[in-house]
Amino acid sequence: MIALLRRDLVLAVRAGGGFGLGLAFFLVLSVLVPFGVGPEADVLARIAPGILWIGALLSCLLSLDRIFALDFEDGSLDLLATAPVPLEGVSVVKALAHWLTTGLPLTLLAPGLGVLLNLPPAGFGWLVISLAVGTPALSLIGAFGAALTVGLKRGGLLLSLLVLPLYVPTLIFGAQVATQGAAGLDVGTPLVLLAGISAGTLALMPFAAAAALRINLR
Amino acid sequence: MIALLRRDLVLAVRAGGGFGLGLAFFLVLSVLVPFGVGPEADVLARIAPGILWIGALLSCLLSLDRIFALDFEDGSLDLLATAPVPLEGVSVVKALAHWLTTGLPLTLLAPGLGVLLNLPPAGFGWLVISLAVGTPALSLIGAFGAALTVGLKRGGLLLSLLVLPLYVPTLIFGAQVATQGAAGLDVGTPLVLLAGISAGTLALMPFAAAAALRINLR
Amino acid sequence: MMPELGKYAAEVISAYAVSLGLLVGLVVLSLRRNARLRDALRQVEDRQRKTNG
Amino acid sequence: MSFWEFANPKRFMQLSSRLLPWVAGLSLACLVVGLIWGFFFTPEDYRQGSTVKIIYLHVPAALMAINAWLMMLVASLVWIIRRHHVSALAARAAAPVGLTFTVIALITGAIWGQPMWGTWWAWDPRLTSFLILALFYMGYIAMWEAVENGDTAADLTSVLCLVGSVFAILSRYAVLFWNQGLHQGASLSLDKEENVADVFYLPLLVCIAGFVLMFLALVLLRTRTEIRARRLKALLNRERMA
Amino acid sequence: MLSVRGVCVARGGVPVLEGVDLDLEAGQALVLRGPNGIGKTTLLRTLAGLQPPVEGQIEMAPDLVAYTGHSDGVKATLTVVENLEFWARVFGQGDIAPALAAFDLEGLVERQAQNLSAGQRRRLGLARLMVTGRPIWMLDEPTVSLDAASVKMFAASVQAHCAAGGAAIMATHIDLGLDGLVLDLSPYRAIGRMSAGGFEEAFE
Amino acid sequence: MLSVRGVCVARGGVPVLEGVDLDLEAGQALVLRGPNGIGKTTLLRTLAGLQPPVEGQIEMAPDLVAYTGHSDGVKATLTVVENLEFWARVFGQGDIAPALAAFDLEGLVERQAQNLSAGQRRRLGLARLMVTGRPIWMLDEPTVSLDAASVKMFAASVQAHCAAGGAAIMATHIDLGLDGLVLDLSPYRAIGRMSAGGFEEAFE
Ligand code: HEM
Ligand SMILES: Nc1ncnc2c1ncn2[C@@H]1O[C@H](COP(=O)(O)OP(=O)(O)OP(=O)(O)O)[C@@H](O)[C@H]1O
Ligand SMILES: Nc1ncnc2c1ncn2[C@@H]1O[C@H](COP(=O)(O)OP(=O)(O)OP(=O)(O)O)[C@@H](O)[C@H]1O
Ligand SMILES: [Mg+2]
Ligand SMILES: [Mg+2]
Repeated sequence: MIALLRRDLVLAVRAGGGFGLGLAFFLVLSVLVPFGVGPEADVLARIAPGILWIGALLSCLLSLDRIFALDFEDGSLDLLATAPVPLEGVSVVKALAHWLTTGLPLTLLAPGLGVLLNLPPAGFGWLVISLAVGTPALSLIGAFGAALTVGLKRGGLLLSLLVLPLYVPTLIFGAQVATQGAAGLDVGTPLVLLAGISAGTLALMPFAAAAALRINLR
Repeated sequence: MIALLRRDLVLAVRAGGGFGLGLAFFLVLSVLVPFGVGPEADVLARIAPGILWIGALLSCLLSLDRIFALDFEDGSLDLLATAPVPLEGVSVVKALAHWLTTGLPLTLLAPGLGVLLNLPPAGFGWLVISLAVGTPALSLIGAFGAALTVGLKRGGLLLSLLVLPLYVPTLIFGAQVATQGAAGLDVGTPLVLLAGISAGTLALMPFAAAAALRINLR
Repeated sequence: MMPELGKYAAEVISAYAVSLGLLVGLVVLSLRRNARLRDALRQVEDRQRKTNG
Repeated sequence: MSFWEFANPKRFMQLSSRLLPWVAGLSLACLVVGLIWGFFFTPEDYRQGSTVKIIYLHVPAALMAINAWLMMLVASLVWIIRRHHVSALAARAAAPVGLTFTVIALITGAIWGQPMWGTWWAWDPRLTSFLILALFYMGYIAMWEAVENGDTAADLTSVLCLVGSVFAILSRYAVLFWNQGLHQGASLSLDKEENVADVFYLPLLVCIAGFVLMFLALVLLRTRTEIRARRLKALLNRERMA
Repeated sequence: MLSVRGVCVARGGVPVLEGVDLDLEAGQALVLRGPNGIGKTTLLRTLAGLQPPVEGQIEMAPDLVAYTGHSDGVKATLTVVENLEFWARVFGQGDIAPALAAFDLEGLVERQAQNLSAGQRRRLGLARLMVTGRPIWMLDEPTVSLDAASVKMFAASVQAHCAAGGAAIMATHIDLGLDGLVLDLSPYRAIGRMSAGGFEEAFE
Repeated sequence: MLSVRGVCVARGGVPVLEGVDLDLEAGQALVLRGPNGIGKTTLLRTLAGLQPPVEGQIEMAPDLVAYTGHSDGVKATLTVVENLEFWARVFGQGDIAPALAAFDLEGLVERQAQNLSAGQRRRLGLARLMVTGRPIWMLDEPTVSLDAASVKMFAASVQAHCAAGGAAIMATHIDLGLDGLVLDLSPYRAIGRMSAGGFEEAFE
């Protein structure tokens, strides 16, 4: 299990593009927003938390298809399925690897981009907290979506369409925490709900993902 | 040359994911923005043109690596280089095919998404015009970036990194046309400048792209 | 010794610290890589001179 | 002696090894004198307080950030037209130096901006252009790293540098058009009226000289490294073939 | 048609073959031989004009070559006919029927290339040569994946091409039963030379 | 080790071979023959467990097979050593040195796979077999692009594998010089059957 995690992390760092692409994308999005929206600091400050959350979500979305697809193509997934590890565990580990290579760096990068987007000083802490709490849910839900679509033609397109609606609650609460925090308001309720979503997905999604994998490997 | 265009269009429609993914992505982005930023109509109306332009640009960016990479991998690019068509022409045609499958549908789809984002009525016309005039430049610049990075490891990541700064002027003028149009202001200057960029890239980029291809095929 | 920097002391000193840090870092990295390659190249040249007579 | 003698790697190695200690020593001297002068022995500005001392890092770094790109552009052109390897390698050697200067200008500017404008970052045209310049540098360096074959990398990065320069200028105008800024204009002009006071001016000139010389020294050193790296790779290849 | 004098070719900046001389007349088929990694692919790519030689002369009128490499440029999602017609149109040729017939592809015309077996796919790649209308074929391991019958088919089409005034130069490890010329590349292995440009040698 | 009875295999929903019987014992090497498109690839994929047979029995203990197809699963951006070590680790094996030695890859260890010649790359794909530690090798046209010396190298490693109690089953068009068994697939061509599931036949 730890070996699998290690291997996935090494592959993510080594294999071209996959790892950095999400981060680069996040950066690109944040740098571009002012060019599109205009340079007014107050408008930027108003939308900064939401934009950063959307950027984080999209970066996750774009790297989802790598969770299982590459292993499926080269047959490693068959071997893993017959190996003495439960597929539920494989799903958790794969989601964890995805989070470590996407969600975590995004969370760490976010404050820097917050500066560029004139995020109010009060917002930095809550932005990081909301991303740290919320991105695991993105990875777990994404792993389920990836398991559903593994081995399909047009998998990438289908995956986005399937996962998008599932992401909406996480996005709403996460952006709410960040936005209200930046505005100096109370964030208790959305933060609790966000944490609830993360905990809930952690409890349920691995089973759903494993079931989807079993069907797709048949 | 027309045969090449026809083939690329057929491939784009037939080959899984590639064609629709950009559009789906554009849609996703626009739908998510209200969830992230919050539902206030005036904020949304203010940022709508900019967000739509950024969405269009990102959709282009994501589909760029298909312009040459697939043909390089299966050897078609070698064959095209020895065929009686100049590589400059190949670059133009490829950029055109990319535009027809990405920029044009985006332009047509944009008004619908404008409704979702509370774009002021005055803005629709200018949004479509700015996208119609500006997206060809995105495809042409993108073709150059794709030619530079064809056959490289980490090509995808590098491609975004290279192309992003090149996109800045187009984005600025395009978003300006859309924003000022939506606000009922005069858009003459930025529109002329945007058209100038498109014309300039059309005149120059194919040569740069062909030069990069020749180097990469060596 | 230290000049009176007033209320902006933190800014000025951090600006100097960051900049000098970056510059020194660049210089050290450049020197280290130069030395490493110089030695590696000398080694290979000696080896090839020996085998080629 | 013709300038093109530098294009011969052997001559370049000889000349640069003689030149390097002088350039490096001189640059160190200028930097030490200029920075100590600026930091310890200049008064506070009546408006900006002690933050004016940041100018001794900010302005030279900003100047050299742009000039480094110009030098890379010239070197790329020389490579494309005359195919002198040393020129391509000098461009490669200059890029990380230029990027460091850009980052220094950005960071000192951001630190300066907090007390002066009340914000770390504003989408001022000059600041924005520098951000874009930093992205160009990053892309250029990444391109060199990504391509394994030296000559191919030199060709590709040269094309990138040419096209990038055109777009960098275009971006500069686009950004100016897009937003009027907070940043002050050039104050090193010859017009005495606009210039900063002499007390700040003289140490600043020394610092600028120091940065120019430091850039030269670093480029010489790093070009030597790159030449050796090429030769080392070729030698190892030959060893493997034999 | 093709005359090569003292050519040195490099891959990845490393010279692999030097001093190669060869001539090709109309009607001739020349087979290049040599162990894996000697530089057959590199030489063919250079002759086809895809990369410049490090030194030496390659004399040939322009636009004579049809090149086929290790990967055959077949699009997986296009049908056999669509693939061939595309190349026919790029090269300004009209009729693809003779090519389909020569490589026994008539039963597969509506099949997408991704649903071909490896050998069928290779036959499609070879049929492409016939729709280029080019006189010099340059072929890199054309018979990969082909069974004995298909190899004969291929040899026959090369012979027909040469008989019609064309020429072919190919790299292959197996015996085609062609009565063509053979050039062994082993003697041309580049060893003395350090790098393609000579830049690295100009030291002390 | 492997026993196949009355197997029917399909590709793209179309049955291509039916009634195939074969047995493989430890120490045996079995060569599958047949013209292009007969269904060798499809059969091997079925035996390797990559797709289910339409009907018939395949008896084999689990986790015995190492499969190599037309595309050799080599990652272009990893070096030779990295490619091999990755697979060794996936299969829980330690030492890759014997595999490097058996396929003469020692001089290329630091080379990225994309900078190998076609034959060198194929040798790397074959070396992968030796680091799986699996007893049954299933090989689809393993000798593509290999020169004569490399083919001998490959044959020797198959023989060594069989002598050590392994087994191999391979599809190839050329003669390897192995004293193994040969199975011609031509008699098993599926003609009577309409579709894989039998659903479409259950009409009128
Ligand atoms: C990240 C932020 C900043 C960037 C990227 C930046 C960039 C530049 C550049 C490119 C120059 C070169 C001027 C020339 O063309 O000669 C410059 C000069 C200068 N900057 Fe900044 N700057 C930044 C922030 C600031 C701030 C906050 C201040 C102070 C309030 C400041 C004060 C100056 C001054 C006084 C000069 C000298 C002007 C001259 O002599 O030309 N800068 N800066
Ligand atoms: N970047 C590189 N650096 C050094 N050597 C390289 C590089 N890329 C390729 N080579 C070597 O160049 C040689 C020529 O390769 P080429 O593909 O031309 O061989 P080939 O004769 O076609 O072999 P095959 O029969 O296996 O296809 C090979 O030995 C290869 O390993
Ligand atoms: N979707 C499909 N519909 C109908 N027939 C198909 C489809 N996909 C493949 N086939 C056919 O299935 C047959 C078996 O292909 P397979 O790849 O197994 O052949 P093979 O024996 O490996 O040939 P080769 O020696 O050329 O590799 C081929 O004749 C092929 O054309
Ligand atoms: Mg070859
Ligand atoms: Mg097959």
